[in-house]
Amino acid sequence: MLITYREAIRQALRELLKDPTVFLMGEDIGAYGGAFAVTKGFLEEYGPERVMDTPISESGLVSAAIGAGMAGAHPVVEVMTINFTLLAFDALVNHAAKIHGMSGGRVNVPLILRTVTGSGNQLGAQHSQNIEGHYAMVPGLKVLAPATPADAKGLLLSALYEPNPVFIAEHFALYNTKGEVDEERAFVPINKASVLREGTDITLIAYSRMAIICMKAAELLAQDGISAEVLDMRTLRPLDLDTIFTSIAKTHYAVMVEETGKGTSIGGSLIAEVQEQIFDELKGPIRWVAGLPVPVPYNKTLEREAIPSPDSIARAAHELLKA
Amino acid sequence: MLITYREAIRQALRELLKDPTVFLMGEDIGAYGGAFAVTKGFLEEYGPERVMDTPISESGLVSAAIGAGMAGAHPVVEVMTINFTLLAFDALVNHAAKIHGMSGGRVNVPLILRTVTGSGNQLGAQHSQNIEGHYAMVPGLKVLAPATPADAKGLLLSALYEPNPVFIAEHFALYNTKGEVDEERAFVPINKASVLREGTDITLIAYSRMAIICMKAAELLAQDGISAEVLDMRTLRPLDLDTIFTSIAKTHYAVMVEETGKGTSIGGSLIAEVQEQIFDELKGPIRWVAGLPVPVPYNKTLEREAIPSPDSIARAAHELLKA
Amino acid sequence: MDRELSLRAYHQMALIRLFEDKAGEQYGRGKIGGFLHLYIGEEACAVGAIAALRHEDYVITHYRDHGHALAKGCSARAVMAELYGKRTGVSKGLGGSMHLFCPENRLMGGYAIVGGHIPIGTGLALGIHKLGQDLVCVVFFGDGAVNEGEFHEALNMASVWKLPVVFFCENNLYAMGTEISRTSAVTEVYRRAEAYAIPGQRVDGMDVEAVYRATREAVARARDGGGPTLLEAMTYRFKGHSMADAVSYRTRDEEAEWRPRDPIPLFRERLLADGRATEEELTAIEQDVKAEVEDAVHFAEESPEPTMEDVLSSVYAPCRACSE
Amino acid sequence: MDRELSLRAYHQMALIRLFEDKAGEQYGRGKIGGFLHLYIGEEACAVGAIAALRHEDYVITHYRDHGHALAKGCSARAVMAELYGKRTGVSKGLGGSMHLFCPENRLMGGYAIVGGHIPIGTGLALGIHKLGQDLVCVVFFGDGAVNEGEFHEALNMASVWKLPVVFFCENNLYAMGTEISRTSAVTEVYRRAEAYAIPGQRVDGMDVEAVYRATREAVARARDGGGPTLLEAMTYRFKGHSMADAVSYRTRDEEAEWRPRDPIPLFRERLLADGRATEEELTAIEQDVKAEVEDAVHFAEESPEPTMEDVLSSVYAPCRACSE
Ligand SMILES: Cc1ncc(C[n+]2csc(CCOP(=O)(O)OP(=O)(O)O)c2C)c(N)n1
Ligand SMILES: Cc1ncc(C[n+]2csc(CCOP(=O)(O)OP(=O)(O)O)c2C)c(N)n1
Ligand SMILES: [Mg+2]
Ligand SMILES: [Mg+2]
Repeated sequence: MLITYREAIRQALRELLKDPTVFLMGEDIGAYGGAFAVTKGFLEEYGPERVMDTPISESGLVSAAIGAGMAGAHPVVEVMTINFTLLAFDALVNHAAKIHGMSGGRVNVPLILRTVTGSGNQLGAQHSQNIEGHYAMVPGLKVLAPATPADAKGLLLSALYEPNPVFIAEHFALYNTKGEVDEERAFVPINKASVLREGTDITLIAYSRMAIICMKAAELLAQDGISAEVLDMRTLRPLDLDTIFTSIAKTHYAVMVEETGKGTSIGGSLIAEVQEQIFDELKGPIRWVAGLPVPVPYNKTLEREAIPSPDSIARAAHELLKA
Repeated sequence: MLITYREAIRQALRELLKDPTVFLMGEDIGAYGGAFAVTKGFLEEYGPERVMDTPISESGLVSAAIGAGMAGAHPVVEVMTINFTLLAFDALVNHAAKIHGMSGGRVNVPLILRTVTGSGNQLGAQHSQNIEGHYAMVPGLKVLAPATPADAKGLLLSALYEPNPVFIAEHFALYNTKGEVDEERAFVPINKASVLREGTDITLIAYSRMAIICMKAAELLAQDGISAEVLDMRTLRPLDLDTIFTSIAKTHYAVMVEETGKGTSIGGSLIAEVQEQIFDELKGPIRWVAGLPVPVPYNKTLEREAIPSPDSIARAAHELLKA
Repeated sequence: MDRELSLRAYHQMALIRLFEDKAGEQYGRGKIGGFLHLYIGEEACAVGAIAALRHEDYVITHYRDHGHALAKGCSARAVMAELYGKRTGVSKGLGGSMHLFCPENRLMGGYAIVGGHIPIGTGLALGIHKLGQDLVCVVFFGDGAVNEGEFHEALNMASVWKLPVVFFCENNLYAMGTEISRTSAVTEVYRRAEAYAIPGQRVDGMDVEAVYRATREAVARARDGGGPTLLEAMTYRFKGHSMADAVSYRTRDEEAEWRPRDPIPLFRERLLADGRATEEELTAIEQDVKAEVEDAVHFAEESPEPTMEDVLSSVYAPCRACSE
Repeated sequence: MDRELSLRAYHQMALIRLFEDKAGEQYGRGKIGGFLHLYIGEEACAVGAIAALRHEDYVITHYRDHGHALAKGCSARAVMAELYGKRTGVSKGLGGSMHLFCPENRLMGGYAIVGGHIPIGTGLALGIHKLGQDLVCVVFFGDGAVNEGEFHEALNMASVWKLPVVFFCENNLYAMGTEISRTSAVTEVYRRAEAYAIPGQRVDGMDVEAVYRATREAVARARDGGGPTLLEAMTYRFKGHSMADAVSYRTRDEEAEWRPRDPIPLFRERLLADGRATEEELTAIEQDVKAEVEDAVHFAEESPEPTMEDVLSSVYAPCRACSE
């Protein structure tokens, strides 16, 4: 079945809602249908008890979901965009992530939080961030960032079976992209990277939209006779380093690609771990291609230039292989 | 003059308060004298207009300081501990850090925020974090983390001349440590790492308390005939990579040491940048010695074991040099 | 309002209305990107409130900020150029529609995090207080922002410290698609003032003079050391939340009820009725405004783009405590 | 309170008092680390409020949580062992004094971020509501927490959704060294309820029966679908904020005024006066409690430490959606 990323998420949410303890909550997910129309029509179909509009109180509503989860319900929260999760940072980092640990493992927080990441829509600095990296730093959280409709559906389905808080960053620029998705329940494990394309000369590592951009870079490289393997991390915490090690043991060269600025997502630690653990496999440094370290500008041209493109990724790969 | 880290900060604050636009604000900095007694006696001396107790409203008080700075005053905020800055995460990341950029450079936010980082006092998971790393990710902020009394004073003095928001993480375990501090105004630039100890065989890179722990590790290594150079990054954003490059060009081996878990501070990106830029200087991987990725446990023994020690650092250095 | 002020207010309301129509049009043509939150229907709020201020007084507002910027004296040129993302824009084309900054007019920004700027407004007032200035700050925000914790913290601090700030809630009954009654336990926003021991007042946000009077009183109290006020102006946005909004969550009947309350014709009629202005004068203003908006569009079209150097150099103000 | 409940309440208050004295003593000996926030003087709050609950009802609280844990039925052994950081502690020695968790007694934790747990309490009530349970949640917090945005958001949501939750403010007049009047625009915390259209009530927090009655009423309303209540119990902590606090910010006179209001002797006298208990019965309780606390210390001393494996394995609950 060829469906959009948005439709894939809608299908997963419908599956989730078969569990009577599941309910959706978030700002404007009901009457408005969701800022990105993911829950359009759900209010009419499931009613206001299963699809709850909330006040604009990010800290409060995420905390309320934490509590509801602790009480045995299964909240699926939509935070309208990832930018607003910063208001719930304490709720997520000091509470959701730590309750299991500081209760000595006695209390679970089965919370699913969906939100929307990304830049590229001329929304200005406060609305154009990829903050999933901040959450990927936090022990106690699981952080997912699907790039394809199949993963968007499969990871969300799996999240229901997670007894831990799961933070899912959907990329707004992917909602209308299409992909093949199994009609049956098609779970995707939440601890495995995926190999989007096999190759032998160099490994391109990314997640979310940049995984798709890396696929385009791989095509460019193929035109130059370079065979690139593309890894989509898809789960940012825990990081599946083994898949990376296996790939680099084959290619010996790697480029890490991120939409956001250096140091603001998983790229740095991923590179640090890889060089520490398989230094001898590396025939050159791991290249790091990332967004510019700036508040994202409104101006269209500059906003586009502030993030990696297939060209800039391919260029980095060429430089690395030539050096 | 041999004084404590606490006294060094008190001296700097007194210097700052000579500027009539400067005022201190924070929870319990007045009548209570500050949770770590840094501002003890200041209320009596400077009065409630210069030393303002605030409600327990971290988001609000940091935002208020942002506004006061925009209006031309110069607030010096104390957030009681770094754990509570998570409530002000939006204020710092979405506002303080971005206002200059998104105003096209037309509005400045000259804010100084002092707070207290660290684990090791059996305060449990919500009070034992080194979150400066989260802030060091954010373009638009400057992030300082002094390890010595001289730097604690000198960096704070310099912060007054910064037209940008400055986040200063003081380590609670250092307040009573002593060091030599120049009686005169002794500014420390806020973009330079410091070489705490020169050496030729291996570079130990750290900041804040771990820089002091690395000095102890260097002593242990010296007993085994290994000459370790110790770098104290002290400014986490911007990172002074040049000082690292110079050191590694000499030693060819490096260990990055952090109190907090991997991926939760500057270590990952620092390593990633170094291996990318001076790969050929490295005779082995950069080792990464960090705290465990866990909510910090209350139990005393386990809490201590969860962070690097002089022994574990020396051991990593030995392994690296032997490999 | 006296004659002069009235004509100025009429000019500003007409300018904002036409500016917004034009901006919507240019958005449709792809000349303007991002989100565009039009202020059509709410003009009396910004214009009435800001008319009660001195030039040096501060204003800080949310993302629906074109009206506040124009009322505070930013040129239509510089605001339009910002929407176009041009270097001549108020924020050099780096901020966009939601982030208009005119420090020379003491407009300290439009902000896109609901509620986040409210305590910053308290902070501007704190700065005024610390510097011993004779100034006031007005903070604009919507009915949806009232449920954010920042609102609560900001009002409490302002009250405890008796700061010169006026909290101005533009209650247009909806936060995106959510009616206030579905998310607020107390829908009369002005009543929230009691929880902070400050005066609260509701005012007709479609009547520019009523807004002016209420704000003038609150501003005078603030300037005299009487502390903050919470004003609630009842208004209505005639358009959707942003250009993307199909407005399916409210009835056409409700919209039709509000239409006759359009603040601009109401004020026009009043000015003619009580002889404060003649038909000719108002028509002349309308012509001027038309020219002003055309000129703004032309200016924006012709202006240069910012450069990546502009972006990189505006992350930080130049360091004065760095070595080398 | 009937006789049985009264004796139980007296037992709990006496237990908490002695437990706290002992904990303070063991802290002085270095047996207990971290922060230790004693509840001495405030016993009537936890005991009176929790007496109004069923076993299955939820309690969530702040870091000053020993009293709530004991009143909710956690054993003195497991609480003392937690303070000792032992594996037999309520949180396996990983939480410590500020983070007591007893899910089997529906004590859903003590939290050390002021205000942060208040909306979590709203959430427990949301969970109750979603699961259609006949339960209630009581959230305890201090007067200082009221100025956090979380308080505001939590009360608004609870009111809008009419959730079965009781917000219980232990107003001991100080937040660390800060008197409430210096940081709160409205110092009568119960009056904040008006801003959320819910009932608010002030009660004598030194009178365990008064607390019981007020809470019982609020709990009944909540259980009947009547929504949340804000209770404010006026109390006083006889000790410092934590063991580190020299209490230099309040007068000895003020302390002396509160001393005669100690809830335990007051309740003791009343029980004797109205014949609900005899001197012998109360002395027996006091002896029992002494033994209970001695036993708890012994248990804690003898218990094993947790291991690093305990720490590592409790970061995440076991994944049921992971491969391999
Ligand atoms: C913290 C935060 N949450 C959510 C949003 C998304 N959002 C943008 S505007 C808006 C509605 C705000 O309504 P209101 O305050 O009434 O202002 P209005 O648009 O009606 O002028 C929402 C939910 C946001 N920008 N920031
Ligand atoms: C978010 C946050 N800010 C500050 C602190 C530090 N702190 C701990 S307790 C406390 C005072 C709280 O007072 P109150 O709520 O009245 O409770 P009490 O201690 O009087 O029982 C403060 C400021 C904290 N733990 N969390
Ligand atoms: Mg509105
Ligand atoms: Mg208190």
